[in-house]
Amino acid sequence: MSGFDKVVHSYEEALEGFTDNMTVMVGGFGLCGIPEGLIEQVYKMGSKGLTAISNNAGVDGFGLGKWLEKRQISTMIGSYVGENELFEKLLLSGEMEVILTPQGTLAEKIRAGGAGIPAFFTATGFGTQVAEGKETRNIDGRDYVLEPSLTADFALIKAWKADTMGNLIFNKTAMNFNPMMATAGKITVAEVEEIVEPGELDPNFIHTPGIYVQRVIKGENFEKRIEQRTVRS
Amino acid sequence: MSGFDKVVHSYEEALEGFTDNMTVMVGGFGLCGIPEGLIEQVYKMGSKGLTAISNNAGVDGFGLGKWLEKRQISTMIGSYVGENELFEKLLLSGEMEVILTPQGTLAEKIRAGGAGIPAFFTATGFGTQVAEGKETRNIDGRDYVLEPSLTADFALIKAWKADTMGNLIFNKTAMNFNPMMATAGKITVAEVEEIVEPGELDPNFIHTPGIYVQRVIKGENFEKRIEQRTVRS
Amino acid sequence: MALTREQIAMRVAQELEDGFYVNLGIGIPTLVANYIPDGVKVMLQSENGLLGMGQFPTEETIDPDLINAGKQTVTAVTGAAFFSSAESFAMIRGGHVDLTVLGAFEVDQEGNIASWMIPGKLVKGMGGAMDLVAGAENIIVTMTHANKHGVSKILKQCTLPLTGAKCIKRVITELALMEIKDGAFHLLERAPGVSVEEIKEKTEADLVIPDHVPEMQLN
Amino acid sequence: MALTREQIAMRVAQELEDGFYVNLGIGIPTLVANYIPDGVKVMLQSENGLLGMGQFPTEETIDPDLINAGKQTVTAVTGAAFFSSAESFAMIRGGHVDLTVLGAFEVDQEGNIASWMIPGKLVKGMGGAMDLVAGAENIIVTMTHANKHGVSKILKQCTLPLTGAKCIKRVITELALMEIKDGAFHLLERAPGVSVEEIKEKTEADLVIPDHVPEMQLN
Repeated sequence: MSGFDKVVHSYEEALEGFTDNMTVMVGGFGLCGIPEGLIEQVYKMGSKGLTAISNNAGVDGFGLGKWLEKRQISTMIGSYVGENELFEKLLLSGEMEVILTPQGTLAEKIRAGGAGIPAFFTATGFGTQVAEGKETRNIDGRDYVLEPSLTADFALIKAWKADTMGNLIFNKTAMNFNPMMATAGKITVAEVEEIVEPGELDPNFIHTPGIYVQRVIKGENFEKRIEQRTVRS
Repeated sequence: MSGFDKVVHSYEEALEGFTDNMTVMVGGFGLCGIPEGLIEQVYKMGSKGLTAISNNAGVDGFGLGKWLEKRQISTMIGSYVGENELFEKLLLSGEMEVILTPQGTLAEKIRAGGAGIPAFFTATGFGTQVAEGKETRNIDGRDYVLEPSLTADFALIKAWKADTMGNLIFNKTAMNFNPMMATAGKITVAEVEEIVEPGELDPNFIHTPGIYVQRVIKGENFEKRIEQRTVRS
Repeated sequence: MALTREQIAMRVAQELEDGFYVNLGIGIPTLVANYIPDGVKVMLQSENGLLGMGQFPTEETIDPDLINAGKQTVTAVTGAAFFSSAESFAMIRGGHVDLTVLGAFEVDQEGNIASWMIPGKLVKGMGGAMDLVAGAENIIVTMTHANKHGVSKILKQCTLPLTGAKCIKRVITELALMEIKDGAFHLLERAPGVSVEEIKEKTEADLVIPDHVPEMQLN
Repeated sequence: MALTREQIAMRVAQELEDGFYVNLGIGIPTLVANYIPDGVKVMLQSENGLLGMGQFPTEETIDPDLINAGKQTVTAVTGAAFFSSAESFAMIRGGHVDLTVLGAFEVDQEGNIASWMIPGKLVKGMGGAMDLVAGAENIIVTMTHANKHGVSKILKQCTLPLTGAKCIKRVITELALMEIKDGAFHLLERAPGVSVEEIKEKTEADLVIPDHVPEMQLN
């Protein structure tokens, strides 16, 4: 199916058209389920002035932490800084604009962007800094904040398996933000562990239908670094 | 897991607490994926004054068509009347209040109800009767309508398989409205074709996590009537 | 000669591009699937929750759990996916479907469309039509140019309750292919053997007619 | 004697009911999982996309694709489900989680909670905490009653940026279990051997003290 073959064979091709000053979503929660090779490629390209939308910004020296090193991000939209020292430093110094967004609101803003919902009300963040400058409204006795949706020029996501038509499945908690981001990118690029033929994924259990995915690339070397290695004692 | 065993063994038990004048969501699209036994039980109970939320109202004499026969529904919220003559008659005569809602808006209103989103903007219906009396707003050059969410006292849904903890999977297009309704009912009852032990459904491919489901019943005799039997010539 | 239903579908099918995700409404739009050009692959979306709708089943493979938005039993092609109605309309509303083809009672020169009710006479409900017209960038309306009494359905202003406002850009009837822009219908093509005069006569709306109006090529 | 972290977790665990879906935050809340009473089964929700979080893995079963909201490697119990973050917060925001336990820097007698930043000093980000406090009907905050300089964190009014407004009803510290209602903290239980006087002294907020304040039962 010519028109539906989404597979690309190099990271260059996967990121064709990606330029400075774009808005880019990057899947993952912490270092779990991040598109490692695509992140590395943007790092190599040295693109600047990016607005990055991602729950976290990786760790120092890995994941989006690398973009921070090169000061590639001018605006970061995420929910958690955590122990990423460089992120915290850039935030506190004001060198990088940071729009901290509650995790659930972030997930919903991205889903809304992909689903053609320009804005929605949520109770999350009412009465906090998050609601400052935003419309609020009391509906049936509860207070809510109006949150606009998010979309991006590129969504860089990580899936477990893809078929060549871009149908995706994710593995366990490596799913996280990836399915919503797939829907919200003008160009969605999925880096996957395995590419199979159409029909090999059960149509009843597709997490992300191929309509949302423009390019698929098989990742070369997933490091899958673990942030908090905890084992039973 | 005592507290998580959601299985009930009779339709009476499945509908315990269901009373007149309640709001009830009923899954299905046409006659595909409807909870046949639960619908029959409400018919038998003769509950009156119901607000029914369902894409269609079955056909004459089957599915929600039976509730229409007994005039059990005082308000119907759905998207399609189609060829259901009694539905059309009750609508035109004003004997039953009908709130016709675009199918995608209906699906999203139900999802929003389950997800704690009290209202959202959508372009669907702007400039039509659907928008009358509703707040509208121009956002980034497009016109949108504000739509409030929907919830229900009971959601009666149909799934393919459940485990005893209420995790559900659906079959093909019999999924339709069922997953969203599962999230939006104060009490969600799933009528299923097969009940399996926890662990038998792959946790990576659960359509509806058990947290949304209060009761599970194995359907006795699914008729699965076909509305438009079409075959290749 | 006015086009047959099949010929309208043939002409619509020429608008399909390789790799398009397409939603086909009930009626003539459904027939479009029979005329997909060689070398063009499309995936059909059915708004009840299927991407990759296939042909009708055989008696042996009929499955009550596998229907399309017209409630007809269908099949799924290789590479298909099933999903909920919320996901399906997220696709539609979010503009992910490349082309939508649907029928109408009336369209007007502002791009308004009426297709879901005739007050006091007929209430079918809008189903997914309002979402489809609001969500798609690219919509083709297929309809008859006039009713059986010769009354035009290509209007200055719709008289029936609207399905969508200012959303239609392209209309194909048994007589003509027209584009709506700048508050008028623009006649782009005429059915083979149909005169510009006849189209003009059956069009109540403002109709912009270029010097040369080519005949449709139906192959 | 002030409670240890483990004892706070033990007391919280007494609030669990059979069949509860529970979200446990990072820190002391995580320890609650170790003290679930006999005969009580709960399912732990981890907001990154897991319902049915199990214990930590062994070295052999460790899986980088299976972590909790604290980014720790975990396992999934029988009957678990994985899902997206949007689905996860639909559960939380929609009020489907029966109980949320989380830590805080400060709480006040209006039910406000501050837990995510100390201006100029510490910015961790709110992560899912704002959603959790907005979404749960039933929230228990575990925290220390005062900082190491003895300055109370149980306040008339929070001084730090809020995580949520008017949402907290129950607080368990190393000294006391308190309920917030009608604009005041109500002392319900004290840690074994801790005097009402000490609690009063370390509480800046208005504190309603009944005639009899029972000691916590930690078994």
